[in-house]
Amino acid sequence: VNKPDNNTQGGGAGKYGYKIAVVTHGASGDAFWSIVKAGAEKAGSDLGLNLTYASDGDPQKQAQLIDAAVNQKVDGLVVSMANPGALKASVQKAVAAGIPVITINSGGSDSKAFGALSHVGQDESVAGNAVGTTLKAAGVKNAICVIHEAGNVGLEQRCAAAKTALGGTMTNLQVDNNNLPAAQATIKAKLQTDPSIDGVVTLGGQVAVVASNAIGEAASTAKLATFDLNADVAKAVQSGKILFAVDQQPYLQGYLGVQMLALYKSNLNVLGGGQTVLTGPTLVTKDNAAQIEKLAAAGTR
Amino acid sequence: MEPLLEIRNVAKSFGNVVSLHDISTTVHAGQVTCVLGDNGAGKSTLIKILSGVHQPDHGQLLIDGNPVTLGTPRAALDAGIATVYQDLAMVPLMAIWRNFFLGSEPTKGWGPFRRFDRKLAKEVTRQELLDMGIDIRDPDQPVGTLSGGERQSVAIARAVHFGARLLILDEPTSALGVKQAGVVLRYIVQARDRGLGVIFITHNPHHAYPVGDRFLLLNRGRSLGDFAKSEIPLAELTRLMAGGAELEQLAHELERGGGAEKVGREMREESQTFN
Amino acid sequence: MEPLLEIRNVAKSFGNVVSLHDISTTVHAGQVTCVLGDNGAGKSTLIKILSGVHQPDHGQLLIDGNPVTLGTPRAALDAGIATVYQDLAMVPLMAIWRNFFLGSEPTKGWGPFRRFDRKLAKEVTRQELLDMGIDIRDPDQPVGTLSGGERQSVAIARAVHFGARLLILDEPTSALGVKQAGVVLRYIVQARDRGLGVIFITHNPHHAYPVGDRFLLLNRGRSLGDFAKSEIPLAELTRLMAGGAELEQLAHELERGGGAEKVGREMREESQTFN
Amino acid sequence: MAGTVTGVVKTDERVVRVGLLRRLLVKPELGSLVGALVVFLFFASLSDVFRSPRGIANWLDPASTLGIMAVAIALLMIGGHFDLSAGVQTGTAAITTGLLTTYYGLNTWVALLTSLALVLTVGFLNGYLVVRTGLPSFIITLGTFLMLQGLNLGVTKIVTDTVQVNNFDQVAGYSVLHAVMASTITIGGTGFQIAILWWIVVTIGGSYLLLRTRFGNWIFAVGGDETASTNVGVPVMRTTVTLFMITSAAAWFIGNTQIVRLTSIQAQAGFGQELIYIVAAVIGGCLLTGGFGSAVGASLGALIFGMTSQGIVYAGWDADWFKFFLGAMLLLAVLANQFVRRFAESRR
Amino acid sequence: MAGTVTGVVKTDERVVRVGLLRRLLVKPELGSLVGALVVFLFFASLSDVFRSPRGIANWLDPASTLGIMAVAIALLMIGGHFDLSAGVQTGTAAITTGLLTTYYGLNTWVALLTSLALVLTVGFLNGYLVVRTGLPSFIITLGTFLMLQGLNLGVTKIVTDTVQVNNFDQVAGYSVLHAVMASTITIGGTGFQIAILWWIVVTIGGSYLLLRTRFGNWIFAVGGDETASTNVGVPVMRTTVTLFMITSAAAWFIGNTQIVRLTSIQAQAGFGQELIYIVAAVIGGCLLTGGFGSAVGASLGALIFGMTSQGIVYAGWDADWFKFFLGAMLLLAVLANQFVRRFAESRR
Ligand SMILES: Nc1ncnc2c1ncn2[C@@H]1O[C@H](COP(=O)(O)OP(=O)(O)OP(=O)(O)O)[C@@H](O)[C@H]1O
Ligand SMILES: Nc1ncnc2c1ncn2[C@@H]1O[C@H](COP(=O)(O)OP(=O)(O)OP(=O)(O)O)[C@@H](O)[C@H]1O
Ligand SMILES: [Mg+2]
Ligand SMILES: [Mg+2]
Repeated sequence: VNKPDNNTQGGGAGKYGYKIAVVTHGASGDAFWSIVKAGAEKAGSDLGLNLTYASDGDPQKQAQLIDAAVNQKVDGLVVSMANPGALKASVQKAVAAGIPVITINSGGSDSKAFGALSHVGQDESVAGNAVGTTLKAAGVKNAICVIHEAGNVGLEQRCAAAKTALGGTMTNLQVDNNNLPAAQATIKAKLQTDPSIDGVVTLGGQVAVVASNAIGEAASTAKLATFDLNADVAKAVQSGKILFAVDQQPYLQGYLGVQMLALYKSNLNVLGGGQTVLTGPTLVTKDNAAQIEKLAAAGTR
Repeated sequence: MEPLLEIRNVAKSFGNVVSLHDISTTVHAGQVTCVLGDNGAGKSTLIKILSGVHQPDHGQLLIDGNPVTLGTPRAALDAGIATVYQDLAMVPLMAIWRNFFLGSEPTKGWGPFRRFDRKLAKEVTRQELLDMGIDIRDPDQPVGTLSGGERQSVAIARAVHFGARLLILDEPTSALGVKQAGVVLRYIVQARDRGLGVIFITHNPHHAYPVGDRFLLLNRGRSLGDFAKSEIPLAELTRLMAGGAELEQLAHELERGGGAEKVGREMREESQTFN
Repeated sequence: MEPLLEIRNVAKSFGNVVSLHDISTTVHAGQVTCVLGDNGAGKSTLIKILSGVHQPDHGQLLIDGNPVTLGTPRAALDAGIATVYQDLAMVPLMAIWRNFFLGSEPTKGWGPFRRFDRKLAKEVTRQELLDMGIDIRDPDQPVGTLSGGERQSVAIARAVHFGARLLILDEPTSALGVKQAGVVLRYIVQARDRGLGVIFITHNPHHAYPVGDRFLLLNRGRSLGDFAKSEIPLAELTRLMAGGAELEQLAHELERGGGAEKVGREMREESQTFN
Repeated sequence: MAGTVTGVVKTDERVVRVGLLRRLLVKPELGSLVGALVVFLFFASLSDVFRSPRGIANWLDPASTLGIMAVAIALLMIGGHFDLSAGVQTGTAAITTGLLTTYYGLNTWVALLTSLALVLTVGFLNGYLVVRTGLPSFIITLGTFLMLQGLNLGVTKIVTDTVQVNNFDQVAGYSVLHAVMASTITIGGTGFQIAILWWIVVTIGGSYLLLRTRFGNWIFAVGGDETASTNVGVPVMRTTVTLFMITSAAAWFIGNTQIVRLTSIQAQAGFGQELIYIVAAVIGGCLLTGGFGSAVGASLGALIFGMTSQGIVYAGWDADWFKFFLGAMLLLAVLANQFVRRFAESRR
Repeated sequence: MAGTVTGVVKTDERVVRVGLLRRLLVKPELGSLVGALVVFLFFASLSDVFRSPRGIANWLDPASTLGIMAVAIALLMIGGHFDLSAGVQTGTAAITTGLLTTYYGLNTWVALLTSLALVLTVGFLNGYLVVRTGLPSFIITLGTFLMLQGLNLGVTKIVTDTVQVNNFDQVAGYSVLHAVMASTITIGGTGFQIAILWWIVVTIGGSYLLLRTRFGNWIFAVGGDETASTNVGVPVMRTTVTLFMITSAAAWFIGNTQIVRLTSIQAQAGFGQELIYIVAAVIGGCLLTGGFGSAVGASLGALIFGMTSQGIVYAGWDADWFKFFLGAMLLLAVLANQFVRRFAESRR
């Protein structure tokens, strides 16, 4: 177990050596954001950068983390903006201090206005839209959307977009991400009470697995689709328990964000000329799940 | 003369335990009423009713002849009744002077700047305790670190300071040394002479008799009688309290047992003055 | 004869408060040592050192002539020392019988099926309390709902039951009625006659003198003397404890003040037998 | 005059007769029993699936996991302490077992014993620090809670590069583990989780320990008055440390049940559950200040919680309001509980 | 023989002289003062930005918000109670103000007053229920915590269809609000948040209230021994309810500061912060059991927390281990605190 520790150390010998800070709103331990972090760190070690990653779901605290990075006079800043208004002042302070900023994942519409160079990824609603559309095509009319963290902006956006695209009924169900057996019982309870449910949308790989168990135990025929990947999801997609998974390629969001800063700092390049760089969504289905499973197990997909 | 306080047919049960049954007595201004009785007789229960801690199940309290309801200790205090509880009612972590004035803090200043007059409080506390013969080393010492008797003295000094019309003391002398006990008795007399009514609970007839004007005897929650001093001599009071015959028998028993004769004899000799 | 317990030059301070200074005395098997003194004299501190609650800062304890360290109350109990603490050491929410056997529960059964012998515990508790003249209504009653004196009786009954060699009682009679106090004295004598050493703390010379063999007098943390019974008559003991002259003066003062003459006179008359 | 000194007084005029019903009323678990009945009837009237066998099997499932932890926490709370790290310890135990087997190829049973030893050490440290420093357990276990949370995540990420441990179904002996910890028992056509059985065993065991053993007596004593307990020779340190270790052992069992059932475990498993354990114990009549409570009560508390959290789904209420209903239920339950207890005591 | 009965004994041979230093040592806040120094020196040695003016301004910012709440919670804890709903109440206050202005077009000042009235009502209910039922505040406020969490989410979603309230910078009077609650004060070229000023004011006010007023005396009394306080006539109900309402008022201030600064507020704002408030108060020397503590100590606790959470970033430690470091810091802080206190007391 030897992973290069590129957080605290300066970069690979003789490479760029820039000090880059990534500040996101993802909770530590969140599967999606751990892949973003992995991508950013890989870029850091590939390019020989001095990279720090910090995150806090509370917008005020995220803003304070950005301020701390600006104080440290980093050479570049990667920020996810789930709550653009809240970060506006801090991001603008960074820009004013001459620090190039790339926004990732969310906040694309405000990116330019705040003075960021570019935006990588897209709002959650794009992925949600993909899920809704695909489920609709599969004939789903009455679905539930399983929210595993109450009040999380990103999760709500995913459900809302999926609902719009689906057209039929979609109700939200709340479960506790940190007690998955209980989450399974809750999903099962929902399926038992309403046998007409023919679709289940989960918003994370871990919940997808228990949802597929719940569907089995409740003897329901509901089709299951999920956001985000992990090895178990890839396996379940192969075996047909999960219809498909939508992948926003979080690894790319982390990697490209950092890479673009390095390119800008060294060569004043801006990928896409400042246009939003899309990273997805891609669908993982029976066809491609087998190859992706290994990558997911390695924490890069 | 209208009695300061009259207790009429008061009764109190806790769940299935009958603590007090049909108790009546009176307390006159400038007089001391002693409540005497065995352990568990209901003495503390009675005074907790008088100080607003418990509500009686039956019966009435009258102050100056008017029926009153003492719903809270505050109400009792406002009616001029100050109590030294057997379990003392002190906050162990708080400084002595803060405990002394707790619930009746002197203030100075005005409006939003009205504040606790700490200097006055410390001074009064120190002085009142000195008057009792307790020289506290540091009024900022938490009450929890005082000895049992020192704590008792603080509680008494507080009640004496705040007792406006009626002073109630629940076994104030039991934890005290001889000297301090003497001081407490003097306080009782002084309070009486100032025209206060006093209710004094004790196990010691030698403490009760010199200062008491009335004697209420309780046994297992019931009244054994409510006597004026003129109606009952010290010997009779001692006998009633001590369960005279029983004590005789005890001394007798001790005498028979192994090496205990001498004690038995001594105890019997003492049984008249026995506390 | 080798003393059961010897205390040699023991001293103890709490922070900046010197509670005990250079105290020595002995307790022989089959004898009663009384510790007397004013409030705050350090009596409770001394017995807490003997029962393993506090460690002395200086000095030594010897049992049967061998120096011992009583690091915990358990160690003291194992050395056969049982104590009735002034603050009783009871758990208010627990039933009487559970408190009685707390820390020394009888068990039956074997291995993983070894369990608390509840029947035995309840029976013994009931019987021991009956022997003290306390007829508890329900051994399942939480100790917290007992009256002060009832609680005291439970603590004494427990110590007597478990005291193997040395029994220590810290003001056991102060909260008790006359009858119960008599019973406690009888217990002390019985324990003595069974060959136990007893340390008995009290403010009451009339309780101390009949049963005591040695008298240790403390004042403000220092020893005023350690007397055998033969060396000191009751009157002298009373005088030493009461601070004789002061009491005289008190009575005198009372006499001068307003209506307090009579009390003053009575108190002076009593001052010899005064408790 | 009172009776003679040594005479046996047969009846005591001060004691009013107490009926069986009234004696029942003062038990700490009564309030929660009533609460459980009310909650059951309430949801049963709203949804017939809720009261059907498969509905019952469904809500008994989360109740059982919670119940096992709640009994352990109840013992600890009666002993006067909290354990905020209990939830995260379930994760620590499962992650340790999972990593040791799936990533380091250790023998399954050795891995199980290792993870047990690890959480027992955590429990020991919790208890030892609490007793030695005299600091409140709330703050000590908050410290271990945060540290374990960090450890669970940090170690999982270092070893697996992801935030979860997978493939536990491929370890040797999985089928045995599954049979013991995660199989279902079919009664009348409905499958019930075996954890329900363990729950019943733990509840009975906890009650026995509390009420019938000397250790149980010490638990009440240490929680009721620590100084008094020390003074009469109760081994306070040993009792307290053992209680924390019992909690850790329960967390070990629950954590490993979870990894066996799901075949995977996430780094943040168990986080936030500690409050729910405490809630269950308190609904079940445990005093937060120690010295009072029961194992059966804690189990009933878990049952109420399980019924409520699933019942809301069966009743089809809006998920956004879930927490609101939960809070209202909790308040109602404890208020009713308290009301029954007060009533019972006044009638005693 | 002792001195005469009424004689003034000038010196007491039993009292060893106490130096000023030693007297300082017994203050509840001393341990946390030492802790704050140690934490500062530690991170200052790791990062020079941390000790630069802009670094200090940065970590004073989270410390100030936390500190204001910590002082209120410290008062409550000295009074013997918890408030688990305090964190969520900040969200409730901000969401109410935000929705009333941006969605219902209410006058900003009226909306502010309305949200104040709302959270004060919550505080009143918390206190009233705690005193009336005699249930532990932990469980009562856990109930309101859950209910408010549900309400915040449910109401926000109904009104906005999302989980946040935006555009607060477009309400009338925003600039005034911003100046009062969220502006920065430039000292020596570095901008300091105005909240730091408010924090200092609140700390001084809290200390004054506790130590110099009769209400402060009641707070200590109610937390130290409720029965004794009742018996000597302290208005226990009024004191307790007021303490809960003070906490609510602080939550109102902090919540509205947040919506003013961020111009938006999330439905889950404040959730989870309640534990941190308590941690800060405890690091600052408050006893969890009530009756002991100080406002200054709580502020120092907040300072330690703020320095630690930002210091970890300045030191460049891996975020995955953040919680681990935090837990270790907390444990070290309270252990050091306790050690100092013990030492001080033994020297007293
Ligand atoms: N809160 C209560 N709940 C239940 N029983 C109680 C309560 N308070 C008192 N009792 C019972 O009422 C009876 C009378 O108690 P009380 O304290 O009044 O006696 P007392 O005369 O003051 O005794 P002592 O001389 O020992 O102080 C006792 O048997 C006691 O157990
Ligand atoms: N834990 C402690 N911390 C600080 N001071 C203490 C402590 N315990 C006792 N003291 C002090 O030591 C002195 C002796 O106390 P102790 O309790 O031994 O007196 P005592 O002789 O038992 O008095 P009483 O007759 O009132 O019970 C007192 O002044 C008391 O304030
Ligand atoms: Mg009494
Ligand atoms: Mg003493």
